[in-house]
Amino acid sequence: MDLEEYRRRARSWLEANARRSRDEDDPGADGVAAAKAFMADLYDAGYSGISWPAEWGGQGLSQAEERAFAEEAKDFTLPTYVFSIGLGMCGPTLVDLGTPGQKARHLRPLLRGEEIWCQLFSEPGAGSDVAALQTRATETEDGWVVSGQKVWTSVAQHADWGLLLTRTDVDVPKHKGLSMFVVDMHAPGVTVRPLRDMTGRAHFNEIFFDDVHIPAENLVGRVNDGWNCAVTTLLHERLSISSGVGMGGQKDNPVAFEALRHTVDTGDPLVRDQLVELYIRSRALALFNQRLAQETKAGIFPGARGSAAKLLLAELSMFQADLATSLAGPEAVAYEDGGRLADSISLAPALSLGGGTNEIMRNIIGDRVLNLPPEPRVDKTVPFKDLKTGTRQ
Amino acid sequence: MDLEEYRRRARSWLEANARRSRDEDDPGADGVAAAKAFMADLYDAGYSGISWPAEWGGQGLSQAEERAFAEEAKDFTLPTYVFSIGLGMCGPTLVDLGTPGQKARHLRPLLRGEEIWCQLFSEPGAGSDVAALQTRATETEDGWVVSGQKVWTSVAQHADWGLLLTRTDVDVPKHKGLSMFVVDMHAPGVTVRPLRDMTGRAHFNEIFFDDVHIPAENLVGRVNDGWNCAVTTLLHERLSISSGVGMGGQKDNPVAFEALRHTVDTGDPLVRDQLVELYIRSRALALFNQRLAQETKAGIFPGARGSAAKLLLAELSMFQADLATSLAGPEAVAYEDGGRLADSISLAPALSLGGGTNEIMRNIIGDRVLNLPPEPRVDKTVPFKDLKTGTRQ
Amino acid sequence: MNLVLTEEQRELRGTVRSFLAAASPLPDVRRAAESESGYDPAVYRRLNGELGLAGLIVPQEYGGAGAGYAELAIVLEETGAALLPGPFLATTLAAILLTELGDKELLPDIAAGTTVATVALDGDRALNGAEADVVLMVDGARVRAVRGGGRTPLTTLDPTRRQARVEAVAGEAVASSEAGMERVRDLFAVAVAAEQLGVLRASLDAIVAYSRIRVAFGRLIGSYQGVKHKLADMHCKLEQAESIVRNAAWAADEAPGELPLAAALAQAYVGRACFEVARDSLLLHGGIGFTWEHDAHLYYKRAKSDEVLLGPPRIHRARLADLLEL
Amino acid sequence: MNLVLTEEQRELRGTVRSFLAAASPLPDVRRAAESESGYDPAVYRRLNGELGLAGLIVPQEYGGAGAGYAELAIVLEETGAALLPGPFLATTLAAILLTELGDKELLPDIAAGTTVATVALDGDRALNGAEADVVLMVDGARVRAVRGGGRTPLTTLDPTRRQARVEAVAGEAVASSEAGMERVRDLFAVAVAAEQLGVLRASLDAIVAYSRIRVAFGRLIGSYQGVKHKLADMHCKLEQAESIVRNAAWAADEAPGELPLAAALAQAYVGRACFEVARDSLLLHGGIGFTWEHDAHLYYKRAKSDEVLLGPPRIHRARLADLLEL
Repeated sequence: MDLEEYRRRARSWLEANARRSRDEDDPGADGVAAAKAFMADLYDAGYSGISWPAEWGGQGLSQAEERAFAEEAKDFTLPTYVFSIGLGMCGPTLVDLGTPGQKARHLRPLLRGEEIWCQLFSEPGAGSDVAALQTRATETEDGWVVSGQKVWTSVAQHADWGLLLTRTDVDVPKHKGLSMFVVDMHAPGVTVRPLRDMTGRAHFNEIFFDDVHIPAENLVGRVNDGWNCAVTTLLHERLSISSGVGMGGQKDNPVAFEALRHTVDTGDPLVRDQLVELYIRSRALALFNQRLAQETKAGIFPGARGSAAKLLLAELSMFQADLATSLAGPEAVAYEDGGRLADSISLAPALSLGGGTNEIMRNIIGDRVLNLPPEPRVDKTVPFKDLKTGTRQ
Repeated sequence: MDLEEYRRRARSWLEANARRSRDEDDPGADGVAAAKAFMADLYDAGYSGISWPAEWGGQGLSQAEERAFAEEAKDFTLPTYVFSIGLGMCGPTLVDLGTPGQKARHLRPLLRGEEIWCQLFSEPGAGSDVAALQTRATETEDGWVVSGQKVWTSVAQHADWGLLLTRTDVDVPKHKGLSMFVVDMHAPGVTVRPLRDMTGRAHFNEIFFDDVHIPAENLVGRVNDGWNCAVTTLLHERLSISSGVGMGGQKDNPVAFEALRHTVDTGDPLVRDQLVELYIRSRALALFNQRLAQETKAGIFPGARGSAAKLLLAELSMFQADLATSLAGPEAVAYEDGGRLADSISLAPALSLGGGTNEIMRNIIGDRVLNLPPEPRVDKTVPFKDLKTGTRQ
Repeated sequence: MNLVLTEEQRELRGTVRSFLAAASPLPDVRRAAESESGYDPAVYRRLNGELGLAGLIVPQEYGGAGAGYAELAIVLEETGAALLPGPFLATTLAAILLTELGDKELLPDIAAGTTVATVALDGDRALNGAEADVVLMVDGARVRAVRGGGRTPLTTLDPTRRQARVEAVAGEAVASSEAGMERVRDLFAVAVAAEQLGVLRASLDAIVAYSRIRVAFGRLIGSYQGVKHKLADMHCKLEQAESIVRNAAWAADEAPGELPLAAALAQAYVGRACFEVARDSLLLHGGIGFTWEHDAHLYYKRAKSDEVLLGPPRIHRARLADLLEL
Repeated sequence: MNLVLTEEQRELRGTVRSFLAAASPLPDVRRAAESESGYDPAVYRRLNGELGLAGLIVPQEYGGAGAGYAELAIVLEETGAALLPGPFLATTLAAILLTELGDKELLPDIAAGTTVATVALDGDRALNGAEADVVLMVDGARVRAVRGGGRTPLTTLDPTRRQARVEAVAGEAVASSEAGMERVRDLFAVAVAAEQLGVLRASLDAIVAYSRIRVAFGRLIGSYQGVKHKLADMHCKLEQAESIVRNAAWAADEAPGELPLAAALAQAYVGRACFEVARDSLLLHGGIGFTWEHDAHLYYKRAKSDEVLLGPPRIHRARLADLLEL
C-alpha cells in the first residue's frame, strides 16, 4: 500500500471513530474507561504503535506512516491524554532498553490502552537538575526496596505502571549512581497524592514511595546506568513535545491574537499597536515552527534548536496572557462568569517551568546550538553523598 | 565661618570666576593652558582640595564644605576635565597610601593644576578583569623597569604623571602579584597614542611602555600589594562618578525627553506613547538619583547601590538614542548638517562599557547589594603564569 | 522634595512590619482568605485599635491621626508586602475620598474602626464590596454613601482580596466637587502604588532568599548569572519604584501642583514593575513556584490585580501624555 | 509555503559567501569605504560578471537570470553579512522597480552591470545617489529616470554605504501604475529585510566566536550565563528572522496576495531584531567593541541605518495594523 492510500484509509478510519472536541486533562473514571475503549479500537485498527516493532505488538511500519497518521490525526481530537506518557516516553524507552521479558509483558497492553503509564523522575529537590534525585533503591535478596518522593507526575492517579529513576549508589558522582525500574503503581507502599497548582486545580501528582518492593527483573538497563537510560527517555520526551510545540493550541485560546482582536477596543491606536506586537510575535514563532517542521520533513533534524521554539512559546504564552489581562482591565481579574482571562494568566507560567525552565532552555541553546563553552561544573566529580542538593536552610 | 556663609562666599567667587558654558573633552593646548590658569586661581582662592589635609596643600576642611562647594559649582561649568582623574582618583589614592615624599612632591602641584595626572590600569586583555593585567615591572638595582600596554586612558595626551598598575610576580595568584607606581609620563620609553573609538574620534589613548625606568621611591604602597591599592583608587573613582551620575548631562542632550518632545510628531499617538515611555524611564532614574543624593546627605552611604544607578543610566542612554533615531527615520542617519542624532547613537554604547560593563554592574548589585552567593572563581588560586587571560585563539 | 524616611517614619514602618509578621503571617493569610468573610476581624481590631491605622490620614478632629501620605504609603507598603487580606485598602480609599470631601458623618466611625467602608471604583464594582458596611458610589462629581442593597460577590484572580458588584440603591449624598475628584483619583493612584511597592519588595525578597538556599547542579542558584542578573534588574526596579512612591506621597502632602504627574507616573511605573517582578520571582522559583502551597502565586495574582485595579494600565500612560502636554 | 532552502539555493549561498569572503573581506570593506567612490569597482565587475548578480532578478529577455526573490534574498543576506560597500542594494532596488514596471530600456545595462542605478526612496534621497548613473525618482505613480543633475553627498552614520540628495531635474518617464507601486514597496521591504537578516547573522556569529576565545576572570566569557543566555535570546531572534524572510521571499515569488502582510512583518520584525542583535553583539564585546578598529560598530551602524531606510519603523507596524484590519 502506498503512502497516499495509507493516509486515505487512516483518514476515513478517523472520520468514523474520532471526536473533534477538546481532549481533557483529567477525564475522570468514566473518561478513562472511554479512552481505554477508544485505544483498543485504535490498536485493533492498526493505528497504535505504527512504527513500533511488530514482534512486541507494533505495526512494524516506518516513520513515514507514523507521520502520515499523525498529520491526519491533527484535525481530530483523540482521547489519548492519559496514554501520552506511556506512548511518548515509557514505551519507547522499553523498546530501546527493556529486556525481552519486559517488552513481552508491557508493550502490547500499553499500545492497546489496557494499562496506563507514568514517568517518575522529578523530585522536590531535583527539578531542572534531575540527576540530583534522592529516592533510594536498596538491593535485597529478591530485588529492591525503594523509598522517596517524586513530584510533577502527570496521569499518576490513573497509572498502572511507572518508569522510575532512583539512586542506587551514593558513593559515586551523581550521574553514576542511578538506576531505572519499572514499578507497579498498585504495589503496597505507593501513595499518589494530587498536587494542587497555582490555578487551584490538580494537573499533577506527588508520589510517595515507602519501602516499596520491586522485583529484580524490573530493572531497566544496567545497575547504576540509570542516567543513560533517563537520557533516552528524555530524548523521546523532547521529540514528542517538539513535534507538537506551537503548532496548535492557539485556536481556542482566548488570549491569542485571533481571539483578542475581537474582544479589545481597536479604536484606540495604542491598543491596536499592542495587537500588532502580539501578531508579530505569534507569527514569527509560527513561521519558525513551520520552518522546523519543513526541515524535519526534508531530513534536517532540528535537535537542540527545538529548545528555541519551546523557549519562545513559553515567552509568548506569558506575553499574551499578560497583554490580554492588561487590555481588559479590572474585569479580567474580578468577574461573575467567564474568567478565561484570569485562567490564562494563572496558567501562563506553566510553559516556562514544565519541560525545562527558560534558563535551562537558554543553556541548551547556548551549549548545543551555539557551541559555547560549558559552565564549570562542580557536581560531576564529587561523590553524591558529599554534594549539595535541593534546598538548604 | 558657618556653612551658609561658606556657601555664599563660594558662590560669589564662582560668579566672578567661572564659566557657565560646556566643558570640553579635549580642550587642546590653549584650552589646557587656560584650564591650568583657572585651577591656579581656584587653588589660590582656597577651593581646590577643600577636604584634603592642609599639610599637603589642601584646605583641611570637612566633607560638608567640600559638598557645599560642589553643590554651588553645579550651576557653573568649571574647566576641570583634564584634572578630573588626578583630583578624583590619583590624588586621593596618594593621600591614603602615598609616602610622605610622594605627598610632598605631588599633591600641591596636582591641586594647583600645575601637573596633570592619568590612571593606567586597563589593558587590552584586562578590561572588566583588571587584575588579569600583563604589564610587567621588573626590579633593578635602583628601581624598576616596566614594559607593556595600557588602554582606555583619558587625558594621557596632556598628562605629566600617571598612576600605574603592574605585575611584579607571576608565580602567585593574579591578585597577589601586582604593584602600583607613580610614573613620569615624559620618561623615555613612554608612548601615548590616541585611540580612535566608534564615534570616529579619539576620546581615549593607548599607552605603550618600552623598558621605562621608574625610581624605587615611586612605588605606592608595598610590593605585590598593588591590588589593594587599586581597590582604593577604584573606590575613589566610583565615588567621584556616582556623585555625578545622572544628575546632569541631559540638558543639552538632543535625545533626552525635553529635547525630543520638540522635534518629533506628537500628533501620532504611538509617537506620543513612546515619549511617555522615555519620560517614565528618565524620571524614574532621576528620582532614584535624587533619593541616593538625599540619603548621602543624611549619612546613608549608597555603596554598591550606586551601581544600579550607573546600570540604569547606561540603559537609558542606549534606549533614548535608539528611540530618537527610530522616531526621526532616514534623516537621523544621513544628513547634510547636524548629525546630532547619529552622534548620539554612536556614543550610546559608551556608558554601557566604560566604568564597568552592564554585566559587571549586575554582578556587583547581585553580590554586594543582594548578598547573593558568588560565582565559583577559578582565577583566585592559580599562579598567574598558569592562568588563562585575555583573548585566546 | 523628601525621598528619604525620617526617624519617626522608620519607626512606624518597623511597628507595622512587626505587627503584621506576628499577627498575619502568610499561613494565616491563606486561612483567612478561605474563611467566610475572607479576613480575620481580630487582626483588624488590633490594627485599628493598637495601631490606629484605620484613621491614619483622617483629620484629628474626626478621631483620626491626621498623618500624611508619606506615612500612609509606608503602611500600605507593609500591608501589601504582607498581603493582608480584607478591607484595609478599601477603607483607606474611602477615608481618602471622605477626607477630601470634608465629610463629618462617616469619618469618625471609619477612624474608630467600627465602620468598614469601600469605594465603587469602576461603576458598580468595589473592593470588599460584600463585606463593607458602607459603599461610596461615585457618579461624576456626586458621591453617595450606600448602606445595604444587593452585593454580588465576584470571583477574583487574587484569592487574598475580594470584590463585589454593588447594587446602586439610593444612598445619602456626600458633599463633592469636580475639581476635588481629580485629586481624589490621584490620591488613589498613590495609595495603590504604595501597596504595589510592598508587593514588589516582598516578591523580590522571597526570590533573593530562595536563591541563597536552593541548589541546582551543585551550586546555589543565586550564584548563576542567569539568576543573579535578573535579580539585579529586579532590584533596579525596586529602587526606582520606591523613589517614585516617596515622591508621589511627598507631592500628595506638600506639593499639590506636582501631584497629578507624580501620581500618574506612580501607577504607570510601579504597577508594571510590580507585576514584572512578581512574575519573574515566581518563574525563578522553578516548579515549586507553580504550586498552590507556595506563596509566589499569591504575589503574582495580587500584582496583576493591582495593575488593573484603577483601570487598564494604558489610562495612566494616556494621563501622563496629557499632563506633559505631548 | 517554502521556508527551507533547496539544494540549488544552498549552492548559490555557498558561492556568494565564498566569493565575498575572498574578494571583499572586512579589511577591504574598510579600505573601500574610505576610498573616493566608497567601493571597489573591481569587486563589482566580478560580482556582476562571474556571478551575474546585478541581473539576478532581471527577466532573461533583458539579459538577466530571471531568478526569484528566494534567490535574491539569499544573495542580499550574504552581501549584508559581508557589509559589501557600494551600490549593490541600490541597483537591486532599481532593478526591482524597473522589472515590475516592465521597463525595456534600462534593464539590459543594469543586468550587464554597466549601469549603476538607484532609487530616490524618500523624496530626493538615494542610496549611493552620488555614484549612480541613473536615479529613479518616484512621485506617486510617476517614475522618472534622471541622469546627471546635482548630487549632494550626505554624511552617513554607516561608513560602508553612502547616500546623496539628488536634484530633481527632468528625466525620461518610465511607465508606471499606482497598484504596481504598492507591490514595489513591498518588494523593497523584502529586499532590505534579507540584507538585515545577513547583518543580524554576522553580528551574532561574531560575538559567538569571540565568546569562545575571550577570557575574563579565568573563564571563557561564553561560559557565563550572563553572556550565554543573551546569545541564546539572540539566536531565537535569528531563527525567527530567517523564517520571516524566507516566508516573505516565497510570498514575493509565489503568493502575491500574501506579500503585503509578509513584507510588512519582515520589516517590522527583522529590522528591529537586526538592530537589537547588532547592539548586543557590540556591547558583549566589551571595550574592544567600542573601538573604531573593531568591526562591531560597522554592523551596529548598518543595522540602525537599515532599520530606518524605508522610513521610521512605526510605518511598518501601522501598515500591519491596516492589513490586519485592526
